[in-house]
This record gives sequence, C-alpha cells and structure tokens, in this order.
Amino acid sequence: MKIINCPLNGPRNSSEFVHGGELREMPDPNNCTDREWAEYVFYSDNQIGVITEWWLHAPSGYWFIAERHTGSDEILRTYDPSEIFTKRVEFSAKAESSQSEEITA
Amino acid sequence: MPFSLLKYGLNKDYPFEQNADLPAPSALKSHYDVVIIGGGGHGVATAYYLAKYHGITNVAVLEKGYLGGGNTARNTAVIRSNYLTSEGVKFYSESVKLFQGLSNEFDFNIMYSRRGQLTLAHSDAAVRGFRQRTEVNKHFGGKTELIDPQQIRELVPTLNMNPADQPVLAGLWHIDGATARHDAVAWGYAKGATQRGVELHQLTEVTGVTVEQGKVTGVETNRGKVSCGCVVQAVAGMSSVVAAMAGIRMPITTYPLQAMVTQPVKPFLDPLVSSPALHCYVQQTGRGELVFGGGSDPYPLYSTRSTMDLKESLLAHAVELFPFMANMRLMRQWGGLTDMTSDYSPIMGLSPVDNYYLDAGWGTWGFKSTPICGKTMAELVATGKVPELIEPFAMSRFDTFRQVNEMGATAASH
Amino acid sequence: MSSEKRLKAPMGLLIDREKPLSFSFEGKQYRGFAGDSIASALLANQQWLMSRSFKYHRPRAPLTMAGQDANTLVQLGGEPNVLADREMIREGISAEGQNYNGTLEGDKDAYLGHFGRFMPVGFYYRSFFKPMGVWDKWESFIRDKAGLGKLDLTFKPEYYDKKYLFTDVVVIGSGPAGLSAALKAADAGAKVLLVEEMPLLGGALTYNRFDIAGQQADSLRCELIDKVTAHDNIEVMTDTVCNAWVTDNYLPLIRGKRFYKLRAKECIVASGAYEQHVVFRNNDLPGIMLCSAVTRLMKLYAVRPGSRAVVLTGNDDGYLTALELLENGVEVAAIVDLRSEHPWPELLGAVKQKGVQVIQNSTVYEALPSKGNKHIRGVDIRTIVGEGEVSEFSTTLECDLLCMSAGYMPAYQLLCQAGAQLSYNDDAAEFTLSGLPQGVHIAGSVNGLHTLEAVLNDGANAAIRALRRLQLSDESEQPVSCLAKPNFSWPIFSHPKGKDFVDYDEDLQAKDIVNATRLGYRDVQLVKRFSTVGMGPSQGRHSALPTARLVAKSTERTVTQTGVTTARPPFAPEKLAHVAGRIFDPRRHTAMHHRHLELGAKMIPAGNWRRPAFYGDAAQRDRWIREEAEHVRSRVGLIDVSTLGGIEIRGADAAEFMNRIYTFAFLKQPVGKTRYAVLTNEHGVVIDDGVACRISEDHFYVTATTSGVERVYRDMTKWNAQWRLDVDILHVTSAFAAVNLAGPDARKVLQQLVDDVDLSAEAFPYLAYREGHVAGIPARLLRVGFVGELGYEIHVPTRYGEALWDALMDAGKAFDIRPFGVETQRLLRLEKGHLIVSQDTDGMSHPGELDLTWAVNRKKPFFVGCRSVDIVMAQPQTRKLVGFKLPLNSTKPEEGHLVLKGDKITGNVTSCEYSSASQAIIGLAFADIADSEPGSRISIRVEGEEIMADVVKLPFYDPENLRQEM
Amino acid sequence: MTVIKPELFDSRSFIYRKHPQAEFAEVSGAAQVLSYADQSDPDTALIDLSVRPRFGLRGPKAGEALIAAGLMHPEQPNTLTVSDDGMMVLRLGRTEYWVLALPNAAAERDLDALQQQLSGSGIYPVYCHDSYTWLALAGEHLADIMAKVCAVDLREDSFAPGDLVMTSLARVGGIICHHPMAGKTVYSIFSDSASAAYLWDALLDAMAEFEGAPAGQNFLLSSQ
Ligand SMILES: Cc1cc2nc3c(=O)[nH]c(=O)nc-3n(C[C@H](O)[C@H](O)[C@H](O)COP(=O)(O)OP(=O)(O)OC[C@H]3O[C@@H](n4cnc5c(N)ncnc54)[C@H](O)[C@@H]3O)c2cc1C
Ligand SMILES: NC(=O)c1ccc[n+]([C@@H]2O[C@H](COP(=O)([O-])OP(=O)(O)OC[C@H]3O[C@@H](n4cnc5c(N)ncnc54)[C@H](O)[C@@H]3O)[C@@H](O)[C@H]2O)c1
Ligand SMILES: Cc1cc2nc3c(=O)[nH]c(=O)nc-3n(C[C@H](O)[C@H](O)[C@H](O)COP(=O)(O)O)c2cc1C
Ligand SMILES: [Zn+2]
Repeated sequence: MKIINCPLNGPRNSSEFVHGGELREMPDPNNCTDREWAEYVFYSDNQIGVITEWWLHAPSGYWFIAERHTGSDEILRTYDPSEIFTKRVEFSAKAESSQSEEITA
Repeated sequence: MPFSLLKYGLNKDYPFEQNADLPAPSALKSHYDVVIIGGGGHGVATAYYLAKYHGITNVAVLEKGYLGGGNTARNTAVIRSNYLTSEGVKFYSESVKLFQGLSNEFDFNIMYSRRGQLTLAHSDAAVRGFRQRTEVNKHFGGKTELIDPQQIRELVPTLNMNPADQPVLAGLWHIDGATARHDAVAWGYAKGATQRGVELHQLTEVTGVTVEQGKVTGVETNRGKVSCGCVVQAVAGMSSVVAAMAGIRMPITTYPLQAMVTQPVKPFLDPLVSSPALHCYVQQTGRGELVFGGGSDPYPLYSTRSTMDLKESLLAHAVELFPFMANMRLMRQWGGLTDMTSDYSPIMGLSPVDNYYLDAGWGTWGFKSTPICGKTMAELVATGKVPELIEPFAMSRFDTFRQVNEMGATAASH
Repeated sequence: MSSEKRLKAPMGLLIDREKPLSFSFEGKQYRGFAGDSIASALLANQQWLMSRSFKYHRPRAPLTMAGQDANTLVQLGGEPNVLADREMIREGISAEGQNYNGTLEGDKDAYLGHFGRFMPVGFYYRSFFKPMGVWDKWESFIRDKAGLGKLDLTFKPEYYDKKYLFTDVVVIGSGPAGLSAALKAADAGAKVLLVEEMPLLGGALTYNRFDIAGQQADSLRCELIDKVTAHDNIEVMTDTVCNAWVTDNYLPLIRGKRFYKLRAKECIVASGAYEQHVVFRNNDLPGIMLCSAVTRLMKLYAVRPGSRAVVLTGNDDGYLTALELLENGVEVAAIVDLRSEHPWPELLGAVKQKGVQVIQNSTVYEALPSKGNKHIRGVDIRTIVGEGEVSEFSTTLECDLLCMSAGYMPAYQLLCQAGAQLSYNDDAAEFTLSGLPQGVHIAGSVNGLHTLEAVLNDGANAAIRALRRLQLSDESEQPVSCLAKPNFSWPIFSHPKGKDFVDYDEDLQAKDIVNATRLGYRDVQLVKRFSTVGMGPSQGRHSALPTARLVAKSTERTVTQTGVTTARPPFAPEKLAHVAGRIFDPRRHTAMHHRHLELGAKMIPAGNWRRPAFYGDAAQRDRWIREEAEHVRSRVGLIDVSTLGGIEIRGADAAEFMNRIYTFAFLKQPVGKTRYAVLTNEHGVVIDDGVACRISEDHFYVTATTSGVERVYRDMTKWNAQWRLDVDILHVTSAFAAVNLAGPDARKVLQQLVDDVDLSAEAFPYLAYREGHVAGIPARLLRVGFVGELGYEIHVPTRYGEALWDALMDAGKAFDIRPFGVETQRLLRLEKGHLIVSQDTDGMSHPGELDLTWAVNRKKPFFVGCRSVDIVMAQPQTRKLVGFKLPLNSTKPEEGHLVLKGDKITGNVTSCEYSSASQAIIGLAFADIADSEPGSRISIRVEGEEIMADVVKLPFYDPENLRQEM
Repeated sequence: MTVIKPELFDSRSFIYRKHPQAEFAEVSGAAQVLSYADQSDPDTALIDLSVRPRFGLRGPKAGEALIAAGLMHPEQPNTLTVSDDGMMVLRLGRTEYWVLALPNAAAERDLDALQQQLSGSGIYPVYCHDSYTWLALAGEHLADIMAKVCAVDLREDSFAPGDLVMTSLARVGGIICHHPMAGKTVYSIFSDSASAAYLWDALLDAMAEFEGAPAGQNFLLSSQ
C-alpha cells in the first residue's frame, strides 16, 4: 500500500486518507456562463501527468494538498493548503443584488 | 461429440491458416473512411456492424496493444439489464438480446451463459431501490423479481443470510443475468469484421488527431499518419487522453477497478451473486474458478497495478457472504482503467468536433453493452443520425444538467 | 512399504525419524515422519499418483517437490487444492486425489486423454453451439467436468488474524544470496528480516549439490546459518512466504494462520530460480521430475526416488544430480545431455568413473508409460539434429525415474510486481530482470547468476545498495561475473502424437501454443487467453519460458519481443482465510443501547450504528409501529436520536460560514432559535438536511443525517481550507446523546425534571433553543416538530445519556410514556409530510422538485451549489415530489413502485405507510409535474395492478401545525 | 459504606458493563475501576479510564492560554507532556490541546475550574470527555499487540515516550499516546466513544496471545 506523507502527521498508509478531488478554480458563480459553470462542475482534464489535489487525513481531520503523478502514482510533494489559499475568499454579490431578506419558516 | 470436433480431430493439418480467426498483420493504408481508435470489444463491434449492416468496410481499427487487451480482457463479464432508468433499461435490454445470438452469428462460441444474477439488499433503502428496479425492468419486458429471504435461501443455499451482521432483507433476482467468455466477444467481432474487409491493426497507437476547421481529417500513429473521413473513439480508460488529442475535454475521471480469481474447484454456484453493501460480487466460471469483483479504487489513477487493501476488504466480505470460501485459494488479481462519469451512464454520440464520435464513459459496466453500443455507433457513423436509443447519452447532457442517473444501479454490481 | 526404506542421515534434513506419524490417502493408511510433506511420505511408500490433470485426467505425480506445480494438488478433508509437496503430514489426517470420476487409480474420465486430438486448442470456441440453443445443454455437461477439488460447503472458518511488521531491510529468500545479503546488511547495523518460504534456511544449499565431493553445500549452509541465527540484527521467519510486492515495499507475509503486512525501508529479493522442464512426449508421467525435485526428495526427506534413473539435462547440474543419485543407491542408466559441447571435464570424469553412460547432443523424445500411464518405464532417446528436431534412430532405455533440467527461469514474480521488466538474453538463452524501482534490490540466481561465488557476492552487493540508501554505508559494490550457462536454448521436442506438455496445469502441448498463433492469436497475451497457458494454479512458473520461445519462433520475432505475460499477485495461491484475516467491522452504540435491548427493541443497522426500529418482535412489526405512533399522537413517546450527526461551527465568521454552506439564509438567524438547514452539492442536488441552532452570535450547533454527517463535516472543513473564514468546525456526533420526547404530554414529563428553563409555550416556543439541566444533567433543548407533536429534543453529554433516558422513562411513567423506534418515526414524519433525504430524494433531486424552494435563499451571494440550482430551476421542471392518499382498503403501494402516465414512467413511490391518524394510506412519490397539484390523480402500479391515488396537499396530519406548536 | 457501582452516578463509562466484577472508586462523579477482583496483575493490562477528568480546547489562542495558565505545553504538534502532579497535556495537530488527569493526578486539581479559566475568544472547547473513550494499554508487548490492530510503527524506536499519533485502529479513528507510568510502558488510547465496546473487545482479542487481561487504574500506580 502506498505511503502518503501527511504534512501534519508524517508518512502513513494511504488507507488513512480520503481523496478530495483535483483542485479546481471555481468561476465566479454569479457572473460566468452556464457552460463555464458546467465545465467546472462536471468536466475534468483527467490527463496523465502531475495533478494538484486534495487529501484528507481522516483520523486527524486535516486537509492538505498533494502533487501527484496520475501515471506513476508518485507523490512529488504535499503541503498545507495555506500555501495556496493565502487569504479569505469573498463572493461577489449577485447582479440584481437586493441584499437578502430573511425568510421565516 | 459435436461434429465440429470430429472435423478437427481427423484432420492432420488443423488449424488451416486461411481459416485463422484473425488475419496476419498488414501495412497501414494512407486513408480509411472510418478510423476506430481502440481495439476493445466496443471498437471491433462498431467495425463489425459498419461492415455487416452498412457495407462500410474501408475501416481500420487501431489498437495500441493487443486485441481486446484493455478492459475487455479484464472485466468480470457480468451481463444484465436490471438498471434503474428507463433510458438505461431500454438500452441494456437490447444488448442482452443481441448477446444471445452472437455465437451463431459469429460461428464462434462466446459461451454465453444465462445464470441469473442475485443482488442482495441489506437495508430498507436497498429494498426500495430494488423494488424500483424490478418495476422498471418489468415495464420494459425484462425478467426481474424482488425475492424474499426464503426464496434466496432456496436459490443459493450456501449463502450466509447475516453477513457481517447485515441481514439479507431481500434480493433482486434478475433472471436474464448472464456471463460470457469476455475475450471471445472481442475475438468474435474481430473475426467477423476482418472477414468482411475491416483492417485490425494491433500494436498501433494513436498519438495525435488532426482537426481542421472543426472537423477531424486524420490521425497520427506510431506507424505514421492516416487520413480518414471520420473517427470513432472507443478507448475506455484512456477516453480523456485521446479526446484531448482532438481538443475535447470530457466529463470523465479515470479510476482503476480490480478483480480477482481463485483456483478452480468443482462447480457449486450457478447464479451470479452480488452484495453492493459489502462491495463484493462473485461468480463461478465455466472452468470452476471464482471470479470476484468489488468497488473501484478510491482515487483516480492510470495504473493497472493490484493493491492489497482492496483485496483484503473484498475477500473479507466474500468470506462473510460464503464462510466456507475461506478454504479457497486466490490465484490472481488484476486491474483495469475505468472511465467514470458522474451519473454512471455512458457517453455516446456526437462530440464538439465534426465527424468525431465518442464512445466512452463505460466505467465499470460497459462489457455488457458491447453489442448494442457497436450497433448503434455504427448506425450513427453510417447515417450521421443519432439513434434514438443512445440520444439520452449524449455528452451535451452535462451542459444542460440532464444526467441519466444510474448511480444506485451500478455500484459494485457492474 | 514402510519407512526403513528411507536413506540414512544426513539425508532427510526435514524429517524427524523419532516421530513417526500415520495418515491416509485415498482411504489407505500410510506412515511417515514428522517433517514429511504429504508427497514425500507418499513417495516414500511408492505412492506416486496424486491427482488427475485438469483437462485430460492424466495421472500426475510431483514435478518440483517445492509447491511450484499443480500436479500435487490434493483434497485435504473439506479443503481443496492443497499442495501435497508443501503441506506437512499431521497425525491422522486424510487426503485424497482430485479431479477424477470414480477412483483416482481407475478414473473413468481418463478416456478424455484419448480424445485429445478432438480437443485442439480453443476447441470450445469452435463447437457446441450449433444449432442455436444446443450450447445450453452442452454447457452443463462441460461445467460438470470443470474444476479441480471439491469445497466443503459446510466448512466454518477458523480464527486467522493479521499483524503489521516493520524493518529496515527485508531479504526474501534464504539461499546463499539471501544469507549473504542479510549478513552484510546486518553487519552494517541495519535491522534485517529474513523471510524464507521453506521450513529450513539455505535455499539451494539445503538440497543442491554444488561440487563433485558433495561437501560444499552443507558446510557453507552451516557456516552461514550459524552466523545468521546468532546475529542480533537479524530476525528470521521461516515457513513464511512473501506473497506479493506492493507499492512502497509493502509486503504480505503468510505464516501459519497469520497474514503479516510488512513495511520495509529496503527490500532485497533473493528468490532464486525455477528449474525448467524439457518438453517431449509424455513428459508428465509419474516418475518424471526436475533434478532439483529429486535432490530435494533425497536430501530433505531421505526418500530414494527410484531404482534406475535417466538424467536429461542441458547443464552441468544434471551431472551433479547423477552423482547424488549414485551416492544414494540409485542406478543411473544414462545422462542424456542436450548439449553437444562437453561439460566441466572433472565432472564428466567423475560420472564416467562411476560407470555412467553419457549421451550428448541427444534428448528424450518420448517417455514410455507403464499401463494406464501410471509411471514411466523407459525412455526413447534420439540425437538432436536441429532446433527441436531429432533423428529417426532411437535408443530405448528402461528406467523408473527421469530427472530433467533444461535450465532456469528467474523467480521473477515479486520483482515484476515491483515494476521490473524481463528481457531475453539470446546468448544465455535466459530471461533477465532490469528496471527495478528505488528501494528494491535483486540478488543471486534470480539475477541470472549461477555459481556459488557469484551468488554470494551478488547478495553482498544488493546489501550494499540498500545500505547506501539507508546511509549506513558508503562502500561500493564488488564486480561479479559468472560464466556458467545452465540454459539450453531449445529444450522443446514436439511430437506428432502430442502429449508433449508445455503447461502441466492446463494440459497444453507444444502444438497448442503454435496453433494458437496460427489461428491469429499471435501476441503472447492472446496466446495465453486463447489457450489458457499460464492461467492455472502455478501461473506459468514452468510454461512461461517455453511458451515465449514457441511463440517467438512461430511468429518470427525475438523472445524479448514476445515477452511473457504479466506477473500478478499473489506469488503463490493464498487462502481467502488469510487475506480476509480477522475481520474488523466497527459497531457504534449509543449511550442508551442497552436500555433498548432490555426493552426488547428490534435493532436495525444504520451505517455502523444499530438503532431500534420499534420495540417488540419483528413478526408483529405493523402492530408495534401503529401502537407506538398512536401513543406519540395521544400521549408521549421517547426516541433515541443520538445517532443524528452533530457539528459545531464557532468563531466570528460562524454565521457567514453557515450562510455559504447551507441553502437558507443564516446571517440574521436569532440567537436561541433553530432553523431548518438544507445542503446541496455542487451539482445542485439536495444531499443532506438538519437543524441549525444558534447558541450565540458566533456559535451554531447543526445536526445532520446519521449517514450523511461524515461527508458534511468533510465538505465543510474542505471548503474552509479554501475560504479561510474565521471559524472552527468540530464534529460532535459522539459527544452528545440525544432523545426526542414527543407527544401532547411531553411538556408535563419534562417539567418534572427541569427547573432552570421556563418550559411554557410563551417562554420556550416552537423552534426555540434553550440550555439548562434535565434531572441535573446539563442539556441542550430544542423545540422541534419532526413528528408533528409537541416535542423536545434533548441533547446531553454522552456519558450522561443512559441516566437521561432513565430519568425520562421514570418521569414519564405517570403519563404512560412509551419508547418508539425509527420506523415509527418514519411514519410520524410522513404524516407531517417531512421528507427524508435519500429516501425521498435521489441523486438528481434539486430543491425545486422537492418543494424546498422556501428553504433556499437565492439572493445571497453564494452557497454551495447555488449556480447549479439556478441553472436547473431555470429549466422547465419535469417531476415533483407529491403527497398522495389512498383509502385504507386499497392495495398498498410499496416504496419503489412506479408512477406511470400512460406508457411512460414518470416517477416512483418514495414513502408509503398506513396512517391511523389520517385513516388512509399515505405516501410521497415523484410524479409528472403536470400531475403535481393537489386534486390531480396519479397512477401507481402495484404488482401489475394500476391504482389511482389522489395527490393531496401536505402535510397529511394537522395542517395548521397546531399540535407541534402547543 | 455503600459499594460503589457505575449506575449510582449519572455520568458513566461507555463500557461500564464490561467490568461486572471490578472494584470501583468515585472519580469526579463517576465510578472508576480500581482493580479487578481476585486477580493478580497481568503482564499486560487494558484499563478503562473513560470517566477520568479531561477537557479539550482548540483555536488560534488555545496554546497561549495554556501557557498563561502555567500548564506544561507540548512544543511540537502531535506530542504530549506529563507534569509531576499527573496532568497530561496532549497537543493534537497545531492548535488543539487536551488536558487530562492521570490516575496519579494530585487529587485536588480541579479541571472544571481550569477549563473555565481557559476560555475566551479564539479558544473553543472540545468535548473529548464525551466524544472519546479513554483506554490505557499498559505493561509488556504493547507494540506487538498494537501491531495487530494498527498500521503505525509503535515500537519504542519510532514511538518514544511523549509521542502521540492520530491514526486508525481496528478500523476506527483514534489517538495513541505513549506516556510511561510507574516504570511501565503505557499507551493511552482515545477513540470514538460510540465504538468503545467494539474497541475494548478488539484489543482484548489482540492481547489474548500475550495473556493480557483487563485491569483497573491501580495497575498504573503500582510499580512492579
Ligand atoms: C475489473 C473490471 C471489471 C469489470 N466488470 C464488468 C462487468 O462485469 N460487466 C460489464 O458490463 N462491464 C464490466 N467492466 C467494464 C468493461 O470492462 C468496460 O466498460 C468495457 O470492456 C469497455 O470496452 P471498450 O471496448 O470500450 O474498452 P477496452 O476494452 O478497454 O478497449 C479500449 C482499447 O483502446 C486501446 N487504446 C487506448 N488508447 C489508445 C490509443 N491512443 N491508440 C490506440 N488504441 C488505444 C486500449 O489499448 C484498449 O484495448 C469491468 C471493468 C473492469 C476493469
Ligand atoms: N533453484 C534451483 O532449482 C537451483 C538448482 C540448482 C542450483 N541452484 C543454484 O543455487 C544457487 C541459488 O542461490 P540463490 O540464493 O539465488 O537461490 P536459492 O534458490 O538458493 O534461494 C532462494 C530461496 O528463496 C525462497 N523464496 C523464493 N521466493 C520466496 C518468497 N516469495 N517468499 C519466501 N521465500 C521465497 C526459496 O524458498 C528459496 O529458498 C545458485 O548458485 C544456483 O545456480 C539453484
Ligand atoms: C472473467 C475472468 C476470468 C479469469 N480467469 C483467470 C484464470 O483462470 N487464471 C488466470 O491466470 N487468470 C485469469 N484471469 C485474469 C487474466 O489472467 C488477466 O490477469 C487479466 O485479463 C488482466 O490482464 P493482465 O494481468 O495481463 O494485466 C481472468 C480474468 C477474467 C476477466
Ligand atoms: Zn461502445
């Protein structure tokens, strides 16, 4: 079984980890086209080569990022997501933007 | 003894080379009307039906390895039509029908074997899903019943009815469930296609696709360039990679799927038995081995290596289902590359590139569709019109969020 | 015959002559010694026949004496396919042959062998199917003949388990190469694990003869083993097979009833080589064995393999075998040497001196059988005149033993699994391995080395490579060279009458392989699949090399181009019991679990949890559910909802985070209030729901479904790894035990136990959240309405869960409180029209189809799946989840039954129950959008019958919601 | 004098039914197994410490707060410290800490008060007393026993006193901590409280070949 080197917990058997999918850049949901959104949601490059992806170390609940070759399964690097996600993400308001009124239920 | 055997036995010169199933290698021509990328079951079936029904024989099937060496060689050969959606059931039922006549059509025994498939429900949710599948199947004329534990016991007396403390509550008994010699299906189609003039080129890898003004005009291979009128891509696990050569991005992720086989023992298990909840299914082949399959690998990869964790969990559950199997010996484990879509339905039909046709997204379940897929894809190529049966499976369904969701009917049953 | 016949010590390394044992084979009693394999004990008693072959039912006897062939597969009680040459005898065991019809000796299916010519390669594909339909009849006949041993279908598994192991260096194989590697690595300070399949260390040193005098093997073996066993850094595991190589040096080791999983930093494979057979007619007769099998028999088991032998060899090892035979009292009628060049002169001299006739440039063309093919009685010897061709002129020699050696094939499996490639060296006529991944090293005869000196040095070199990677040494490797060429390049002599076996497991003859290529199956992979060569229990250990040679020749390619088929795990067939091991199936119990059992609950699985479905025997399910439901509606009931998922969101951005994750708006949710929370995935599909309590400005407590919480929690933490909001997300499912106390008397029951929360409707209204103590236990109180009655969800720290249950049951006595289960709860919520995600939704359901648009705020800037929801909602809707009603006396639809419109399937029933509260059958179903308005009718097909149901407005019960808001 | 039994208290171990023959003492409002009746100490013991006091905190300010409160603070993620008065502090990952009272803890250290003190913005409580069971495996062969349920190398060389791993054992998530007591090797194991009974049985099964047995907390106090 493969060993994955968790940036927090060190090398562990891959069975301790959950794959979280490839890192994908989300188009602006309020301003992209339907087609762009469908591309984001359903389509994927799925090529043979190095991809950047999410992994979760399940026992510690820790998400991190790995660069892995999808042909050889070799993991070239793992690191904390803060290397990529450096600041708070904001979403732009919707075009018609009448700020949300509470609905009661 | 069948007469055909006498014929071989009495003839000194058997086999007769001119009677070979597959012709010897030949040179690549510079042009074909149709190039089919991928010499798996789907590729050769498409070629066969093009030649047989549409008289199109200037066709080359290009296979980078050996004939049927992709998933066609690796699948556990479960043939069934007990799907969930109307679109799915209609489509797969046609395939099951075609399968039944293939041996005689090919003059080549594919050993189609109708054993029935029993899928086990261990939760109310599964019972609900099975009832729905039973009803949808019956609606389209299929032979499927929801059966109770007593009937299950009669059908498979050796089954543990409380495996892993997950009691068997009901079974989906699919009388049409069957299996066949998977390799023979590819060989039979290849034989029929090449006899009609189709060229099969093994060890011929497509390395590029030429697209001019939005239209495909040829392919590059490790043996040189070939021009063509149209291309059918049927490369299973490699779908995204080959499509990218034509500039097409697909809603597909490639995952390994593994299977394994034991040493042969005397036959004791007729039906195909599957427990989606325990991620395990099993059948006994005509040679007496048990073939096991289970869930897909947990992350995308282009490698057919075998892993131990899958084997451990799958066989642990196998022994739960059939405790006496603890005494069997595993002989071999292998893997294939499956092209998974998010709705567990295939992608067939047109692509964004003109004259470039897609046959992909077969994931873990596409062996059973080989005949009907070949037939409908051939019709599409020959007529330029998308046959009704495959219309719902167009890739463009993802752009409009109109998936054909077969998730519940596919997991760990193939 | 009895055991005095055994050879004298030191022959018989494995047996203990002081411990005689008896056992039976085919019902007959035999005696052997402790340490004997079934096969050695049988051979000691002249019982050669052990099984019948797969296809032709030919009599078969041991070929390798090392568990490398399928000839010795026997039935041991209920266990099929046991290797008789590996399985040790134990007192009283009884074994049987396999794959025969009648008796092993008089197999009625042996006639199949005569029909061999009617069963050419791939004959199944060419027959049995004409006319159409006839295959169905043939199939069952053919199926009856399939398989080898018989499974005992009543067998109960025994206790097997697993263990992890760790080491710096693992050495696989304890021949001279492995021993030398282990010592070298250990001396440098590495922790070494030495793994050997056999019961004894030493590999070829335990059975092979390396010198004329026959001294070298034993002295070297003793010397090396003494050092190894005395070494502090070496741990030895004998009787242990390394059964695969898996990524990152993860190696399954099987010993006894345990499956070890070893993680090694460095892996040295010194697995040796498989001696190869010669292909000629009748090369499968009992009495024909590999040279190494014969020396194993003598040295390990002290069994004299025959009285008059012929040695057929392509190398010098055959001569050494002849010396060994002579020394042990076996006459050697001749050495038939395939080669025309002379062997090592001293060796030739030594055998000649003993009067052995040496016939060079010749082969055995056919082995002559005794009656019924039961044993070899002689050989037909011919001069070799070309590749695979022999002269007309034949010499016949009588013999009862034929030893053969055509050369060696590296034991390549583990290394190929690690990624090594095999290529054929034409000069040496052998396959060699190259291209190993980092951390894997090769040593000894598996590396194409054949002299002892070279093998020992190669072992040390492998250790040096490993040590360098471990930074324990910077020594460099010593050059090794080996001039021995044990492989004869074409040891295949096809016979027009066949039975010249390439693959013993599958009864495949030379012409079968060639004919496969002539039929167009030219690739070695296609040859394998068409002929089944290499697909039997021994997985091509002996067939791969001749097959590659035959295919190369008949398709005019090189052997390297032809290659061999993929080496797949396992290395040797492994019992499912081993791989399955001790099965870990975690179970989760709530704090009140034992109370449910005491109350007679029918427990059902909910993921890893077990929950009460209802309280009472399963036979009266409907009655218990009805009674429990009526009780909740009229009095008060208590249900354990501890399995409900729990997540806490805390921090300055808690509300912002909730707002992004759930479809509803949460920024302005008041503190002390609960709110329904729905989750869509990025496809816009509803995947979970729950209740969100705002405990304080920056503190939310949300529930999720039992099966969904894990995923919800993962999604949340993953999103926030990107968003970087100032929140803390804590999974608290196991931290809280929870119950729902529901029914008109709920407040009265609770009142007795709470004095720090005002429970009055005004002070603690519907959908409010409070904290206080229940029976002195700190509690979170939620006023919820899932079952549609006045109700309190009470969440307490898990350690108090049982006490809480007891306190409520006690306080409820006066009100006739009754526990109810999940199935009852399902009915109650159905009466209220609440959907259950995953039961009433499927993988496509978006909020619009579920009438959940009220719980979706489409104005906020973002929630997961928002854009997808927009896209699907903008399209014309096709179906909708509706409530339907049928009279009580109607046929009751079951969940999963179809909703039809004409011929078209438009939906399905998702929930359906008898409701005494509504005095009707009620349910939820997907229906065509056109039929989704109350007042429409939908057609449901129930067991073939079409039933028209009324679509009604939800909920079915208490439409004004007066009861839950009491 | 009343005999102390788990059901006398509202707060109970998740697996108190596993100790029908044990002798208990009250520990912060619950019954703690002191010893198993009529039993001499086994070589290896499995001890249920579930009711022992503990609390957790996490968040960006959690570490500072611990230091301010004068507790020994593990410098590295995934390590632990034990103070002379029997307080153990685990550091799980970067910003989560658990404070636990070992069986030899100075009796009067009031964890509730400490927990109150350790709150504020940027500090979030973790309910480890309820979401996790606390078992201690103590004595001999610990690495061998654990190797039957856990894939991490827990031999002394790679798992030193003061080390802590978050991993999975017998297929449930768990935390394993190495902290010697009274001259014995002790692995404290924290795992899902709902799976406590399952894990208890799985560990006993793994211990069987080494003649391990259940014991009470006295096992951790008596040096051999
Ligand atoms: C372990 C396993 C079990 C399965 N079990 C079942 C089952 O029980 N029932 C079922 O119905 N289905 C099953 N499947 C799925 C089924 O095997 C596949 O969906 C089906 O075989 C696909 O057929 P195909 O002809 O499209 O693909 P393949 O048979 O994979 O053929 C594609 C071919 O394309 C070739 N190719 C790829 N790239 C190139 C290139 N650039 N140039 C030229 N050639 C190329 C490949 O070499 C390959 O031969 C299983 C799959 C696996 C892996
Ligand atoms: N192999 C033969 O039949 C044979 C015959 C004659 C001479 N020789 C000579 O003997 C010497 C061989 O030395 P060597 O050390 O390379 O090989 P070896 O054959 O002496 O030792 C290999 C050892 O590896 C063990 N092994 C193989 N795979 C294993 C696995 N997966 N798990 C556990 N154990 C495994 C085998 O049981 C064997 O004991 C050479 O000089 C060779 O020429 C070998
Ligand atoms: C239905 C089925 C049955 C099989 N039975 C056997 C078998 O009896 N013996 C065997 O060695 N391999 C068997 N295999 C596995 C193949 O040998 C091979 O591993 C598989 O086709 C994948 O090819 P590869 O291992 O060359 O990658 C079987 C495969 C399938 C799909
Ligand atoms: Zn297809």
